Amino acid sequence: MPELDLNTALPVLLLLTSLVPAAVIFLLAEEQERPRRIVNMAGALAKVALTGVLIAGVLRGAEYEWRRALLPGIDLVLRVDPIPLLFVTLSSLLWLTTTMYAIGYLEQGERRSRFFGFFSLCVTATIGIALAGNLVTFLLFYELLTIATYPLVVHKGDRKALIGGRAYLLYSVTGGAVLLVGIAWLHALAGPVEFLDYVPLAGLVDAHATSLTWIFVLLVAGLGVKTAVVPLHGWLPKAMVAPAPVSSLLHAVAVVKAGAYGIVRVVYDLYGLALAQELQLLTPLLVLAAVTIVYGSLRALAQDDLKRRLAYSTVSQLSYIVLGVGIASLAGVTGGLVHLIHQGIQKVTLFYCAGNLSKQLGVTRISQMRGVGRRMPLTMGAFTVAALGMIGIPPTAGFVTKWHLGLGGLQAGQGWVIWILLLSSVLNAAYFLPVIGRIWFLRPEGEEAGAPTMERDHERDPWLVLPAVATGVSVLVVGLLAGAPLSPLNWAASIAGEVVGS
Amino acid sequence: MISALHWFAFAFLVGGGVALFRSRRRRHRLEGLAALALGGALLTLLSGPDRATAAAVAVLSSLTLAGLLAVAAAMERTARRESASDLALDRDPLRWS
Amino acid sequence: MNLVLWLSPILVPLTVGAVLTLRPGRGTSWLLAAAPAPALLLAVIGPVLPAPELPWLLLEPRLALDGVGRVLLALTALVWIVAGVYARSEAEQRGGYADWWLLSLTGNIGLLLSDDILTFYTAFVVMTLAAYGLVVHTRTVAARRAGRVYLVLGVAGETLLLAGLLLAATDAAGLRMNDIAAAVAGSANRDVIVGLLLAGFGIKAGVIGLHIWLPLAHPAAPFAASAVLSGAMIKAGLVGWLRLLPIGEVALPGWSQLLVALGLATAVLGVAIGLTQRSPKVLLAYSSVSQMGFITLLVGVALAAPEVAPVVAAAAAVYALHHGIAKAVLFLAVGLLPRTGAGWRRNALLGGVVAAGLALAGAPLSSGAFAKAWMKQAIDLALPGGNLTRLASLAAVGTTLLMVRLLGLLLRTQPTPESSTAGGDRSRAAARLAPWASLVVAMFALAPLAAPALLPVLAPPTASSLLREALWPVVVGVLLAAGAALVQRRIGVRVPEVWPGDLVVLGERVVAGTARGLRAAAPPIATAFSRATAGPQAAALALGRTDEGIDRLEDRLTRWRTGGAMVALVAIAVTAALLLPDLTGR
Amino acid sequence: MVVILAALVLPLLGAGLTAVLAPRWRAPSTLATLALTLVAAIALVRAVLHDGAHQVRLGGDELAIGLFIADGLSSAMVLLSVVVTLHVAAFAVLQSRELPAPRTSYWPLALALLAGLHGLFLAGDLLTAYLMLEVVAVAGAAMVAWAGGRRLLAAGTRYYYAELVASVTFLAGAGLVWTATGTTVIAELPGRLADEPTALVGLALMTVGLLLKVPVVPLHFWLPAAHALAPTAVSPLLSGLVVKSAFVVLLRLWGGATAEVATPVLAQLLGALGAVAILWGGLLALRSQRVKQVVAYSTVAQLGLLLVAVPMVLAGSADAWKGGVFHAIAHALPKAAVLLAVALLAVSLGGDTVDRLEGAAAHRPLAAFAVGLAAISLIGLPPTGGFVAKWYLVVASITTGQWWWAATIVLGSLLTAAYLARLLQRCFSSAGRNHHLDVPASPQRHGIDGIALTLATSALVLGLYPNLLLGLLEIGAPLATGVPLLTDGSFGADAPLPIGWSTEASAHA
Repeated sequence: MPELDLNTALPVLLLLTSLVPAAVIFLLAEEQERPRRIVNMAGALAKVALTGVLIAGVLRGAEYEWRRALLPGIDLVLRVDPIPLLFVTLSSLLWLTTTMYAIGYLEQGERRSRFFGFFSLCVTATIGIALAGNLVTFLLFYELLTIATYPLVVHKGDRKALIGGRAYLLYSVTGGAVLLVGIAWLHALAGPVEFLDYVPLAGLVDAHATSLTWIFVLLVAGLGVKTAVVPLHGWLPKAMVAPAPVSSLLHAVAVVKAGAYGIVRVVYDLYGLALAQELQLLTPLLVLAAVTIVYGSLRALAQDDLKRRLAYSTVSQLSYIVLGVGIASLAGVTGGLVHLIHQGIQKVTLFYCAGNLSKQLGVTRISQMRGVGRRMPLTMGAFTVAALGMIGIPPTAGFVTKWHLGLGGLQAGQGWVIWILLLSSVLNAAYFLPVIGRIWFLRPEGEEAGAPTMERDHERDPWLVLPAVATGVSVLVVGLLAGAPLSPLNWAASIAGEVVGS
Repeated sequence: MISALHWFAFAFLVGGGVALFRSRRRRHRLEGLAALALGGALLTLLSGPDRATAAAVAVLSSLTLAGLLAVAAAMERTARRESASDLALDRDPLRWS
Repeated sequence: MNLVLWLSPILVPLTVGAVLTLRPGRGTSWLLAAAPAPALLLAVIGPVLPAPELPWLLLEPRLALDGVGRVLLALTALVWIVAGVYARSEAEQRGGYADWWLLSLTGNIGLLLSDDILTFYTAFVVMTLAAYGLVVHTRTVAARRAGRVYLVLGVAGETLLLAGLLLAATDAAGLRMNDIAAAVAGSANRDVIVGLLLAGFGIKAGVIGLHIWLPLAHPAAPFAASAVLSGAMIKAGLVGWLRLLPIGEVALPGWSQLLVALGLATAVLGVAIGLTQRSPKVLLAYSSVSQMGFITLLVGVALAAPEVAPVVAAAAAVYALHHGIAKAVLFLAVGLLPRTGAGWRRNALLGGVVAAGLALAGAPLSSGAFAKAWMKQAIDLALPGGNLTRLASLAAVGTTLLMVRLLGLLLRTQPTPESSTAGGDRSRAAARLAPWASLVVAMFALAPLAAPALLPVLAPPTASSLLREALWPVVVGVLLAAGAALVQRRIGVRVPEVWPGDLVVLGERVVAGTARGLRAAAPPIATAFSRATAGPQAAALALGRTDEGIDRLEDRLTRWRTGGAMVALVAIAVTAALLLPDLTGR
Repeated sequence: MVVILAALVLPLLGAGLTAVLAPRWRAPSTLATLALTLVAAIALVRAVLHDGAHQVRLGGDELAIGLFIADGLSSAMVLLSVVVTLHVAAFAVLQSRELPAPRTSYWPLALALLAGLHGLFLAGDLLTAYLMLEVVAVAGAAMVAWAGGRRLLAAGTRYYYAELVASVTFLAGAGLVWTATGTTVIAELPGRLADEPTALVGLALMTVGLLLKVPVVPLHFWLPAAHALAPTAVSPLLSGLVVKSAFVVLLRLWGGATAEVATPVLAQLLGALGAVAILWGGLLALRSQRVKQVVAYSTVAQLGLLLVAVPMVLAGSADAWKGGVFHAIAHALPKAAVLLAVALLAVSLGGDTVDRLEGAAAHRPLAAFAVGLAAISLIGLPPTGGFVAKWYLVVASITTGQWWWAATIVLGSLLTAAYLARLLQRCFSSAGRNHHLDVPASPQRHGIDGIALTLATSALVLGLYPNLLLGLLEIGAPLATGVPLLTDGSFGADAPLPIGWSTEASAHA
């Protein structure tokens, strides 16, 4: 084994900060609540710390890569490129808040050792996906993610959870299989290909243009399942039966992000923007994203169950990232990349609040949300900020994305994109504003006008309220301080510069 | 190369197979099995091996044939001893109602 | 120091908002009125210190204040301060009200100060959305309906605006206002952008057709909120037009004619529908619509003659100033009247109403006269034809009629008996009149004195324009009103009341229809769509659950006899596969 | 050379000894034999790794019987079968606490079966292969038939007769080939088969015999009953190992030089039969109500996947050969694990129907976890061995231009996921019928579950470190290095095989 200097050790260490807790937690008995909580939090904090070290290192120009032979000719590679770093930072931060939230949420739940074991495995897979240096490693962790999230989706074990779980498993396995065929075909054609090394593919373009296109179609279809692109989104609303921490994990941090991130990596780091344009792959991607955006919003309009509405809104919002990928201009790429983070923090906030609502007040349907603003002001405040972010109201993070995607679309000559964006934000307004109106401006049933405001007893547990408020505030701060040097926007802009430049 | 004997052995083979699959009675099945095995052995012997190999094959095949038939007979007899009727092989035992 | 000067107008209201949410109640609600003070201070001293650079915030916001900006900032600050005093009762009644009030204030001030489109757009949207909280404060059914209409149009306006800004920003060098205006002038899809900006700000300014939310929102909102809404907020439309439309850069004859026509139509129709109203607040709402018609007209004129644009813009600003204050006075008076008992306080209020009415009608020596004089001056400079000014003064006659009708309606309201206003309340009632009175004084003083100081480009109005030209529309209006009153008493014809918001009713029906259609259509589309893309899971299930066919087939397949037949079949198939090519010659 | 003999003789001797011993001593003597055989198998693998493929002729030069070749494929399969049999035997010893102890005849028959398997993997000529096929047939059928009950007897008899028909067809084919080509050594066949109709007929008959033993779908009538009804300690051997032996011989037959005789029609026919097996097996697994029946049909489907590799091997793809063999190995471990774990779950949940599995994870987490882990490998999700096999098969299907096999494999893994999800879903469910069983406060930790778990994790280890096995399979693989398939005909006793098999030992990296 090569001596473990920091440059090779760090990526593996990053993985271990969630793999080790997973193993330990599996062995912990159910009633050992305190040790489990410590292990969980230690893992999460260690990961955030390591990410910090990673960022500092990358800024200093250090290279981090770990490589091990998997199959003859194919290596298991973990490498920290610019885009992976962006995604790792998002995952580690959101995992910290989601772990806190899960601990609070599953206070007296049963089978928690099993839950947190798979929970940590799930994040290991996400970090693996982020750092994967080539497609085979990516696929390995992509499928590990499916395996790790299935028990989380069916955690409750009731009938609905199982049906949701089965739908999720079948969609994901098919997606994985299609992705496998795509990767195998690429391997058969171009031999082992690593991200960010465009030479092998560029060489093939004249002889194998059609097969490269079909490989792209297979890759995007495989990844599209997890990105919940329209024809393949069926599982997402069904997977809403999972408990709130899982839905937030599923929707904002890990699963859907893996899909969208995969597409970003395939287009930018595997094919390269120039090749993708040459093969005219981007316009169909744009159309696909546009259709998903509008369809997701339309279906969200008709849902009364809060989490199903959020699920459909995720379907729509994720395609903003795909839209950004489809737009080949600087602003478009920036918009797509930065939305990877913005959608994460916004959607995770919404799910924390939805979880708090269902746990503290037993409210799961929008029709029941009359006047909850007074009873849970902090949580509902965060919910409102995040919802405004989804609509893209300045000064939230969502607006920054909408602005850049619109600008990018126009710069790339795809003018019709801004009408899709605007139609989507109107639709978002149509299904989020009434909810906000219901929260703040309607009186709860049974409370006649002018009664003294209900006492705020419903927000005692800091483990639940703190994550929601933290991410809610971050939506506002990221939007307001978008100009700051280390803000997600500038980070994405610098990456976009390289991508569009190459 | 392919002499009349070959065809004769082949006929034995096919006949034995048909008997084994078609008949309901234990005796017919065993006879079919014997014919089948005999046909196979004959075909091997007819392949004109040198004398030493021929002898070895003859000894070995007669031994195996005897062994196989004995086991088959034992199985059929156990079934008969248990319920005085031949084994009904037709329906898949998994689907016996 | 410049940070304090420039940022305090925005940050102070926000901090007050925070304070009021943490400790609401009587003790702190006076802060509501104090919040706009820094803005007023900045308007008065002007941009003495350079605007601060804030690279970290949002996307490098820039702040600036030109002459027009200062006038409108002064107007906004003044109106918000006075209205703030009267908003204390609502703030104490419901916790959230103060937050919405202060957020709208921040937005209003922010959009006046901002010099780049992103900050402007942020402030514009924050103001629009926060104002919803004011409109639906009373939580009655009417208020919620008004709120819904207001929000739908607000979101629509904001979306159109964003589209326009995006289209302009792509060709613009930077995000500053003048870069954008220059870009719009030169851009390929100029007409689309101008159309979007006109519509986007038109909703806020209440151009006819897009005005339907105004007559609904004003009666629903508490009177202090209506004062602010009419006095300050709808002026945002003017600011947007002046800053973003290529007024100084290029002449757009087509758009100019359209805007002038729309302006006039709004002015006339506003008055016409206003006359039929029975509730004073709805009448005032329609009066605002009609007055904003004049401002739209001025912007149209500015589009026609770029070289004279600064003068026309200044005239529009002064007109906005005059209308803002007068309308605030009227709304507050209408609000205070039912609360004050008989006696000198009631007469003072009625006196103020008469004064404001005269000002709006443009009576000589009033702020209205000055504003209309400068307006006529600007119109003559831009479009010498002269008939436009005559039409404008005709509309002034309409306004006088409207004011007389208002006075009639107010006289009929019975004073509330003394007893109902409890002792303690009476002392506070007295305190209430003072700020209103100061606003009346400002109405007289501000337009004639402050405007020329802040906007040197305006030439002092000629004496005749102040006296003779200003007098005849008032006299004619009064005579007409008297005649109409006589006729109405003799014949007793009752003019039918046009439901407030006129077009809104059919608008609502259309929107409700589409919403119902969409919701009804959604499930079948969804089921059809999901059935078509049932995806592997359903297929697997369907396969799994076809009827017993599969089991029967398997049952037959695993029979002993079929087994034998299958062996033979496969034997033949494999042999044939192997030998066939041989037989037919490889 | 000694090592090959050891691998063959030890289990045979053990079987004989155990048969003679009193019932009490049979289990320990079996375990001892298995331990010794394991050592021999490891030595065999090291020998092959060290100095490449080598062979031994029991019957000297003139006899056409008794040629045993130890190359990568055979040594790997030998090691696999010893490992699996050892685990199953250990399970059989421990099972008496919860399940009825296996019959006393089980132990010698298991060792005999192992001996037959070793002989079959190592067989270099057709007649030896036939003999070994018979030994496996007799041992396997006996274990099923005499396990008790008329239903099992019928299943055993059908299994026995089917195996006999297959073996005799194979023998007839061998005879014909022998007549036409004058040799029975598989390695010498290439080059002599061209334009020899009798040889081709012989080859066809042998193939049919093997297809019946694999089995392929229309000929699978004997498998479900035999595997589903067989006792707990027997079915893993049948589903894991016996079915693979026929496939290995098929690969030996068609994988090597005879490929040039194979017609495209035959290749596609075999592939099509495999594809039908995948679909049909998957479908029936979806519909079966009893868990062991689901697993039996799952075997049928997974074997279909093996057959899908044949047309690609015939098209000369080394990846297909590696993928096929890897799948054979990577399927045996999890399949055995599932069968053992399911038996344990059936005991603690009181019934072996699929619905009975409700809430299995709560009652017996280790066994449920083993089922889960094994399912992952059977579906072929990374990081398990199943994935590596699927990877090679898909790459092969693309490089050989027969992309439709890739589609079949994708469909196959989807169907596998579907019917295994049925089981997993119930394991994780908390509702369901089993509430009458009080969920133990802290579920008891059964030692015996560990056996199933180690088998399942070994599939995972195979996925993480596949290079070891792939390196081993390279040695002696006919298509490994794409060496031209022609042979130079000369070979001597003990001489390292110069024939088309890879000549130099690819030193293990």
